[in-house]
Amino acid sequence: MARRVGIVAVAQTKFEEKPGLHIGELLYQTSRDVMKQTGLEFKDDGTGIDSTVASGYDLMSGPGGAYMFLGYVVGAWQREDERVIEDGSMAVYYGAAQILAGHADVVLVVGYSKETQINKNLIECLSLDQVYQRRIGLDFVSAAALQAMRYSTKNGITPEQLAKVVVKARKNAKNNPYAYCCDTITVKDVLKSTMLCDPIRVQEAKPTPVDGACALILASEEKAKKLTKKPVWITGMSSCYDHHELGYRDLANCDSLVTAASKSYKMAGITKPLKEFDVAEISEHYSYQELLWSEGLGLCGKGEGGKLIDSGKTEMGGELPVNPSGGVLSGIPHCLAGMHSVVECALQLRGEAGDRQVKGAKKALAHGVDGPAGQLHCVITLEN
Amino acid sequence: MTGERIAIVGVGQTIHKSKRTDVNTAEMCAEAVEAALADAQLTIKDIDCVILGSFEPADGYSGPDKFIIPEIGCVGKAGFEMQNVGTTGGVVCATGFNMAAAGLFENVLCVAWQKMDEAAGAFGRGGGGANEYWTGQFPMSPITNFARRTYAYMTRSGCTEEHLAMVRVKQDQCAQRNKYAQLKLGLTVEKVMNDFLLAWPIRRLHMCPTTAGSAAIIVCPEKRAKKVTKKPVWVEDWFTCHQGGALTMAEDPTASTLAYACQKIYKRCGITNPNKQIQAWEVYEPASTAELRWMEEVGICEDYTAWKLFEQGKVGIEKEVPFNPSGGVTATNPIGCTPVVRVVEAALQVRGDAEEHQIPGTINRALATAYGGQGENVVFLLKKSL
Amino acid sequence: MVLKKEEPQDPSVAFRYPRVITYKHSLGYQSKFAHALKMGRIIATKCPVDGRCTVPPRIVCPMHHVRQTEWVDQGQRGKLTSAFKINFPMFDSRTGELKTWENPIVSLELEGGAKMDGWCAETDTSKLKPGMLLEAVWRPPEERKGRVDDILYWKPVEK
Amino acid sequence: MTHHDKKSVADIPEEPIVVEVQAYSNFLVTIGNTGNKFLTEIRDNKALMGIKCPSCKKIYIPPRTHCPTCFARMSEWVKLSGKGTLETFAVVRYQEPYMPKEAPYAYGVIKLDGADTGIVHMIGGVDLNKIKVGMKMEPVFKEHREGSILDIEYFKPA
Repeated sequence: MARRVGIVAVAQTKFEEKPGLHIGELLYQTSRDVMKQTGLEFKDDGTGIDSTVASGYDLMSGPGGAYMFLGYVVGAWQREDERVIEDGSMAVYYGAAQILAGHADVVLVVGYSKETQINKNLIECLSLDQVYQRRIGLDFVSAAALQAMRYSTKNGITPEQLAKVVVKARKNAKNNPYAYCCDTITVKDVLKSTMLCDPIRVQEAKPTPVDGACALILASEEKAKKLTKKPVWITGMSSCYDHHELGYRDLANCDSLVTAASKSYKMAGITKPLKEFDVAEISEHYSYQELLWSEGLGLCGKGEGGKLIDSGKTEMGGELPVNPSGGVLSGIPHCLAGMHSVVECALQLRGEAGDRQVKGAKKALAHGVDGPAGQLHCVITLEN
Repeated sequence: MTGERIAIVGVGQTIHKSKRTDVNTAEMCAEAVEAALADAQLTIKDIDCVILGSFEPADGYSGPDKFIIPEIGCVGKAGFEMQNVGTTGGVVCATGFNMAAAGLFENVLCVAWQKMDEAAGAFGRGGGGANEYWTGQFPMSPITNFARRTYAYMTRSGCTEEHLAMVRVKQDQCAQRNKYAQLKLGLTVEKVMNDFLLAWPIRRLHMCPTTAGSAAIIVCPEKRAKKVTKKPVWVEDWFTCHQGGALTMAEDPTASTLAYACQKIYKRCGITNPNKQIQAWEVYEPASTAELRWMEEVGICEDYTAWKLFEQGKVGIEKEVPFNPSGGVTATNPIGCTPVVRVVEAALQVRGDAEEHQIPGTINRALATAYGGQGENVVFLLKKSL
Repeated sequence: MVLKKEEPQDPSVAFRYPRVITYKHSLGYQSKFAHALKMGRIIATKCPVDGRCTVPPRIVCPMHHVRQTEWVDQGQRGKLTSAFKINFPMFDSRTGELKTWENPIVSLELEGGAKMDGWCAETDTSKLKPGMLLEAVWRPPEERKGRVDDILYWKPVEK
Repeated sequence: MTHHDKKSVADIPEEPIVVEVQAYSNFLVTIGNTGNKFLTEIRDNKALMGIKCPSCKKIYIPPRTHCPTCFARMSEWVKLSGKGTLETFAVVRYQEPYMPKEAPYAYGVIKLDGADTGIVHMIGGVDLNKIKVGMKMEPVFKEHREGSILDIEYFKPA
């Protein structure tokens, strides 16, 4: 990228069921947090925050236009206030693009989700085309199960390898005070848990419902240097769409992730991702996804996701720790996962990740995904 | 601006109709994309980023971009979906402009749509835009909103029902010359004044219709734009002005954020005399009566005097104030797509390609807006030359 | 708008997709407002900067972006600012049915200063003049649900 | 304005409330000419039709008007046997209101002979534990068909 965009502040709530909190309170808490860190407020003379980008599905919060009635909560009254209807990583992507475009110097990115309010599966099902896939009752869980089956049968991925992903996630989550699920669990426990949708077991799917919010402040290079001593730079970013119809794709591949990754690696000058990155946060809503997305992200060869988890390279202390935060499998709400990845990577690169810190992390990889069986991926590379 | 200068190199829209049973939503979008590509003389292979959006409550989807992407040939391309209720189309354009100006892409495609024939009568409790728990319990709809605004406007300005009818007749006269417009009714002041009264002073003809339609634009950074077309329409500036409030905070019940947004953007672009410096206006008026207040807010005339311009017959395509030459939103309203239609029409005026409804003379600068909620606005300024 | 219910002739050209989404809204800080409605009272949040009161309550003041923690009683009466009748069927938020409304919609400025809308008991709009006082008519306590429509109507105050 | 005694608000409870609200809607889903042809063929002739891209020659099912990669308009219909191979499957063991039948039941992606894509549908006529990737499959049509993808009851092992 010709110019750089810096992350100058990040915040997140504890991820848990919060039936006593209004969405506005979630948003206010996190946005206030990042504004306090930087001392910034919304201003219209170019000395404060110029714009805000939010993420989240409308139908998650109300029958329509929910965020429209919440923009003022973060302070964006009569200001640039736009919303990406995708995973949170896309909001970071767009916020950074606003700065590169020179349209804004400082952008507040917020994401919120209250899964306790709705049936997540129903809202996800409403993303599917009405005539074919939704009519037969498919949703994101069954779509993921179809992909898991195809991926594991084609590449000989064993149930034990998939269970290891869950074990690793929960183990890492113990070090993360914000995580929802951090119980000690063994491969055996995972394999014994109830079947949700063959081949995905309950423990292999993201826990739900979980509530929470994330916020970041992005700034142009010049301003970022003034605002913080520890800016985290976005060095590459891209998103990519795949086919909608599951039958149009080979579900054992994730072509759109390969494209998104290669584009952002090219921007960032990354050629050997496994070696060059020090930490990665991958949105794995189901256990198989960490392995498949790792392949797509070029952390291992095609079909070698199983070997990757067996090798221990992605454990804490390994060559490239994947999801030190515990990832989505430890409970990150819908539409927030990608933004959470960026927040966690930023904390790692600032050396502020507490017990889950990867020592000396310099380059990080954040990933977000949306759509049935990973139709839309977003890859963001970061550096300190 | 430190980013790239950008231009619209291609525009396309469907012929707007109240019903489209021959196509589904995605296929309807494909028509607009085909038109925009043909206009820019590009192929889908040239497009490297796509931004989509619609008014989701009227779409039956949560994230309709997913199923539309393959139909418009954008598998393997970067992009995402935007949504901001009524101003969605405006935000889609703003996002496309940002993505192109960021220097990340060569050709950015912005697509918005609405297939209102699928949604008519679809809303039950909770309503279309009434979302927050409380607002759903207040008796509110766009009709009641504009009834209240217009009532307040009339008491403050001295304008009569006849003037409101004149506005609607002017819009219809413009729409009759626009081959893409939906409603072409051959209205007279008398006809409008005798129309079914929804909520005084709003009659059925005053409100925007429900439309099935789609529109698309293609945006390129400067270098690329000059290569693609001989008639680039330069995007001078844009501003999204959302206020996130169901019940407006303004003291003046007729006001929206348009005046504030325009002041801000005029200052940035050195516009001191909008009447002289802007030659074409495409302003989103959800009810014909709103056009009066919006004309004042964009700076065409003093507050509460716009109706006099209609009385004096000064508003029209060939007249002193060429306001909404396309016929505006009361003629065509595919909600989430409507702001994109405004930008498309403004770009056509700048290029001189608006055919039947082209404003005579050179259009150096055009203003397009999006409106949503209870006073949210997005304002765009387009230019003929850099 | 008058809504026509047209069913498709051929089901393969189009079909109806009925959708019901159940929301469990956490009212959070707004719960106090709901409790007040159940008690037959209207309360509003107040901006510490300019003292403006808002109904329904807001967590922060949009204009000044400060947390609003103070609640102010709004009384039972309000000054009419506008009134109009709707002559088209609108959804009844209480039942989800399309319904024609006899009662006009009124906008009010409450005694406590907050603005709000409601239905008016007086059906003749010519008798409704800006500035006149209206009083809230509540549902019986046992029927109240902590919703704005616990206020059945606003009726003109007899002088 | 009359005199208004500002009553104390201290006696109003604050404990958080969760309210349940239902949002109803009833959308009219338009299928369009292409989808209509596909569905009426299923209804009237129990035939599965693919559509061929004039540019990349790929045959898509379910059909669409534009090729997802070339964006070429497609109009050449190709009649398929309906037989295919099971590429992957999943057994649903949870129940949601939008599901067409009671769980457990299975979904599968069936790669249809003569087409370049697969179709997602339900799997039936076989013990859920005996479904295997790579099985040959064929559609089972409903007796009473009304022009919907559900006119195919399920795909069963051939």
